[in-house]
Amino acid sequence: MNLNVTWAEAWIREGARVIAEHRAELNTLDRAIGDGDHGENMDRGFQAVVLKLDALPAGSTPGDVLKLVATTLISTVGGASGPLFGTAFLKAAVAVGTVGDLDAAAVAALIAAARDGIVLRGKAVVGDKTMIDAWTPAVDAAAAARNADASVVTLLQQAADAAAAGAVSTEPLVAHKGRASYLGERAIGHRDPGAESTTLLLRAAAETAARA
Amino acid sequence: MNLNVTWAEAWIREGARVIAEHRAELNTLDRAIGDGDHGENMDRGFQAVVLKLDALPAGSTPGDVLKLVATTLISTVGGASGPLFGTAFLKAAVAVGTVGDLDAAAVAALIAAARDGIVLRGKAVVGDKTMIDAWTPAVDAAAAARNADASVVTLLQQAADAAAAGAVSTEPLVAHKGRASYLGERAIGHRDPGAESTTLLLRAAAETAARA
Amino acid sequence: MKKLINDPKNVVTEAVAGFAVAHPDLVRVSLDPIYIVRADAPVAGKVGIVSGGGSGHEPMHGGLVGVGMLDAAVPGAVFTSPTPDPILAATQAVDGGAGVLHIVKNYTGDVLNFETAADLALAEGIEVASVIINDDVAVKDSLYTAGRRGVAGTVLVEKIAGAAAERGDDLASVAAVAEKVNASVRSMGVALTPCVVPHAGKPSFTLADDEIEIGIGIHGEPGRERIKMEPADAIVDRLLGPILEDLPFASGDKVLLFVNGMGGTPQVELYVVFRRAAEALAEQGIDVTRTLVGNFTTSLEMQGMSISVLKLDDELTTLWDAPVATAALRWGR
Amino acid sequence: MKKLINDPKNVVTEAVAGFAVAHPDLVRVSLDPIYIVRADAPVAGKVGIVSGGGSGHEPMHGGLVGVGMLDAAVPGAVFTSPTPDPILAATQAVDGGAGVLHIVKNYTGDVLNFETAADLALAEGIEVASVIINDDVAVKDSLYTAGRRGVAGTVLVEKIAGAAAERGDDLASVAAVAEKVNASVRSMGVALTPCVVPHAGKPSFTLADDEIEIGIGIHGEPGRERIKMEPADAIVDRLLGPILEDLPFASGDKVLLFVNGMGGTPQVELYVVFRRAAEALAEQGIDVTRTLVGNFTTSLEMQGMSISVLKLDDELTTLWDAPVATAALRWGR
Ligand SMILES: Nc1ncnc2c1ncn2[C@@H]1O[C@H](COP(=O)(O)OP(=O)(O)O)[C@@H](O)[C@H]1O
Ligand SMILES: Nc1ncnc2c1ncn2[C@@H]1O[C@H](COP(=O)(O)OP(=O)(O)O)[C@@H](O)[C@H]1O
Ligand SMILES: [Mg+2]
Ligand SMILES: [Mg+2]
Ligand SMILES: [Mg+2]
Ligand SMILES: [Mg+2]
Repeated sequence: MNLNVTWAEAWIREGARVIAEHRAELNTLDRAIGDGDHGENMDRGFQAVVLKLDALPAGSTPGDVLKLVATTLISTVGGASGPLFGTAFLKAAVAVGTVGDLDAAAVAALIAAARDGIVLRGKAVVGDKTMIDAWTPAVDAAAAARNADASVVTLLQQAADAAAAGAVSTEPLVAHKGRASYLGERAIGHRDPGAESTTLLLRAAAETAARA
Repeated sequence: MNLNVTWAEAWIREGARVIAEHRAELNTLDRAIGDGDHGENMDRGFQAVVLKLDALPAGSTPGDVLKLVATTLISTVGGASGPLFGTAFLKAAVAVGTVGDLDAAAVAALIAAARDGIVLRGKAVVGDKTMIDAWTPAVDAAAAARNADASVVTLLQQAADAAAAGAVSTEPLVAHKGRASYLGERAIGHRDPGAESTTLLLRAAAETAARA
Repeated sequence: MKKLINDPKNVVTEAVAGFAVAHPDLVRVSLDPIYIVRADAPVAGKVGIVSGGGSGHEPMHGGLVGVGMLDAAVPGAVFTSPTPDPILAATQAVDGGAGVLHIVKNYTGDVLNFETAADLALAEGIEVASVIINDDVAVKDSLYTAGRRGVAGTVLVEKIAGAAAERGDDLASVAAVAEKVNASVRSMGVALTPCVVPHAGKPSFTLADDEIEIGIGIHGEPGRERIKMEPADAIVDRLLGPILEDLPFASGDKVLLFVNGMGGTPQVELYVVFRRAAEALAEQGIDVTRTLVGNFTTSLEMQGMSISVLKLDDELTTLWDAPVATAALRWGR
Repeated sequence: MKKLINDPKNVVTEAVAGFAVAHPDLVRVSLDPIYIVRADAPVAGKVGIVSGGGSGHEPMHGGLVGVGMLDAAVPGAVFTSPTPDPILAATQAVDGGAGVLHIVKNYTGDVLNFETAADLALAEGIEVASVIINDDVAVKDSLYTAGRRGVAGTVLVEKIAGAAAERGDDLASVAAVAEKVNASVRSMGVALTPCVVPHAGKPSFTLADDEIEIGIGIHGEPGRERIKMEPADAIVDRLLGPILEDLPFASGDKVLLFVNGMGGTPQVELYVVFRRAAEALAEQGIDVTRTLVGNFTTSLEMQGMSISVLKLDDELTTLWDAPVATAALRWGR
């Protein structure tokens, strides 16, 4: 089974729903080691995305959906996460190109391109206590699933699981990027909000793929 | 028995002590229907008075003590109570003149002059929920005691008792003067701080007279 | 209570000392007796203008001393009117031979202490006129109160009277224009939180998490009415009602609209308030031709604001626009 | 949480709309995309200066738009950097043909969004230079952090760069003087209380009644160290230590001393702080030749303050003294 534009749209709508559902929780995570607005920022962006999706032209490709997500996040989120997630979706859109059906290889490439976009802008490495700590394990898990000829659904599930573990792995860390880096040792014990929202989005991708 | 400068000095020192002791209480009364500084104001003034008393020249009269209290209160208290108590002591000083020994008539005149000084400046009448509600009953009680040929000690005790009752009588009133007047009905149920400090001062006069 | 202070007894003195080092181009200060005068005081031939009152309302009045506004400010202890001595000393320090105007907010303590100081100044041969400011419509002016309080409208009186003095008006004229501003301005305030007087160490009143106090004074006195929290626009309308009725203001009037912060309210909120206030005036055909927004007449860290509306004519507008150079209000030089 | 707002989602828009009616002589605003520009923008032949960042720091930056300072300010949501679109629109609105300088506080979000906007502006043929402000010595600048934050020193950069642009310096020179100010200023802050972001409705952190947070940021981020409350003088000395060491400042230096309120601290306290800070510098032989005191870079209603010290030379002093006419900072016109 491949994933088409219907999935892409479903993914993003489901992502918007779970971000809204976890808005307060993301704010709380960000309040502990940042400025308390991560849920607010992401929710503002994804609500705007949903409105735009309602007007998605017929015949759009998964890449069109990703591009729309990218430009909307860039122009509505602000903060650090806006340009970072925006660039992620922009690079992901470029990676999938204009194909209508995404196979496991394409989805693995999508996730890798997204991660690379974030690194390009934010220069974080694994262990810096950022969203990269969720994205990079997800990229690796997707690559492994792809090599093991897993289905696209399995691939996404394993990526989401890896992201979730990656988000948890940020808890004992001192931060080296973003606002949490100002806190030094006091950041220890708190989960990175961007890693958590990354997990929510990848989980939404997997669940909508399973239903596709 | 008459009251001399030793009593006058003892009275004011005892007055300063009880004002200091009740500072927080007077602030609390004033916080309810004013701006919370009455204890602070009175204490600042009387502490300054005590310092000045330490340098009182030999041969001073009760009138000199009262004048010193007046000028010190005027120049250190501020607020409404500074000019009001200051004028009270100034007029009291004028009333007792330069005599060295105050008999009951002189003490009754002292209290009446003090009250008249306050009215001159503040234009309050009984029932306005001000210090006048303590002073005027004290003046009346002193006059009655004087007419009954009471001793100066008894006269002061009755004046102090009347002031205390007068202070209590302010509780159910709406205020027509001072900050409490801004509160309308909301002032009901609270005792006027200036009436309370008046009572403290007259009680100190009576107690030091009893010990003189 | 946490405050950036040392000994509470020294707050005012230390703040005034700090003010002197911060603004040597604008003011000089005396610490004993305590007052602030403009750097070039006394200005020969100019009417001197002195105001003052309890501290805790900064920048009023010290931050309003300078060319085109006050010649001197006399700060009392926090929320306590100053005694006559420093008022007299300040009056002497700014007397340039043309007399001195006392601008006094209508509180028993302020009125009595300035009265005594004026008597003493007169006795020393200084001509003194006094104007009592009572712009607060939250307090009913009747035989049964100490009369309306003076609140943020005082700042407008001081600016306009200061400009009149600066252009060389004589004492009677400066006093008359001050009276005119007082007669043409109405104010009312609201508190969201109380303030904490340093020596008291606890709030002057308490408000529940969903309560606000309408018609608040500037000394942490309770207001006239306690209501449930409302959206900003509703609160603005609630304050503007009594203000506009009182003068009354009418369609076609030109006004200065002044939104004053009580100290602890973020500026974004003051502008949210200003937006609605200007809109509400426009709805009534009242023309906002001059504006002022900011923390001018504060109550320490109190959250809240007051709205003042001043009816303008050409004279008042010209005087408002005249140059002023103080720590808190400055333009034209 | 009680705030003078309507719908939390509309706070910034309503405040900017209010700002426009309050200061029509100084600024014009656009509400969609949202930005504030000086009334006469674009000024032909003059370098345009754009700053911005999350809202909640007012008067920075909107209150600093005007002749001699910023050409435009771009407010994001509260404590959230603006997106590239309004930054681009503001950049276009102030481009007078001599290029535009972006003054950006060093936060990942601000840097990334301004970066994108600069790329877009460049693509439209507007020359853009960027200066990143990082004056906060509370954060160690190392490979292991996002680097120092930009805090109140930003105001000084904006004033001085604004004066350079106003006198006609070209883009490279204006950028260079901005860099020079950034390189010469050091800041550090303290919070006594947290602030409440409108949409959050609860404090960004909690502090016990006897605790203060040293090295606080301006977004309600916790600081580096939590200590017991101390007298103001001790707190001042605690902040000045790292500031003076860092540049380092030395005996004989001429400096501008800036005591900035975080929003909710009464002015008396800021001057108590200023007094000690000036005294402490004098003790080290450092000469305070220019001063600034007030709420400029705030964190909503947070109580606390920051101290900034800027090393001056003749050029910086002249540019500091040059006329400026904004809502929050004004002299000389
Ligand atoms: N340099 C970076 N690289 C990758 N991710 C980053 C970087 N800086 C911050 N982040 C992510 O951004 C998240 C914070 O986003 P958000 O709260 O929306 O923005 P802001 O920090 O501007 O308030 C962090 O939790 C972290 O995951
Ligand atoms: N017009 C007046 N006549 C008599 N007493 C007055 C008058 N106004 C105020 N007072 C008295 O002054 C007291 C308040 O004094 P204080 O708190 O020291 O001054 P302030 O009101 O200026 O803060 C009141 O409790 C009242 O007794
Ligand atoms: Mg954040
Ligand atoms: Mg009082
Ligand atoms: Mg008082
Ligand atoms: Mg943010």
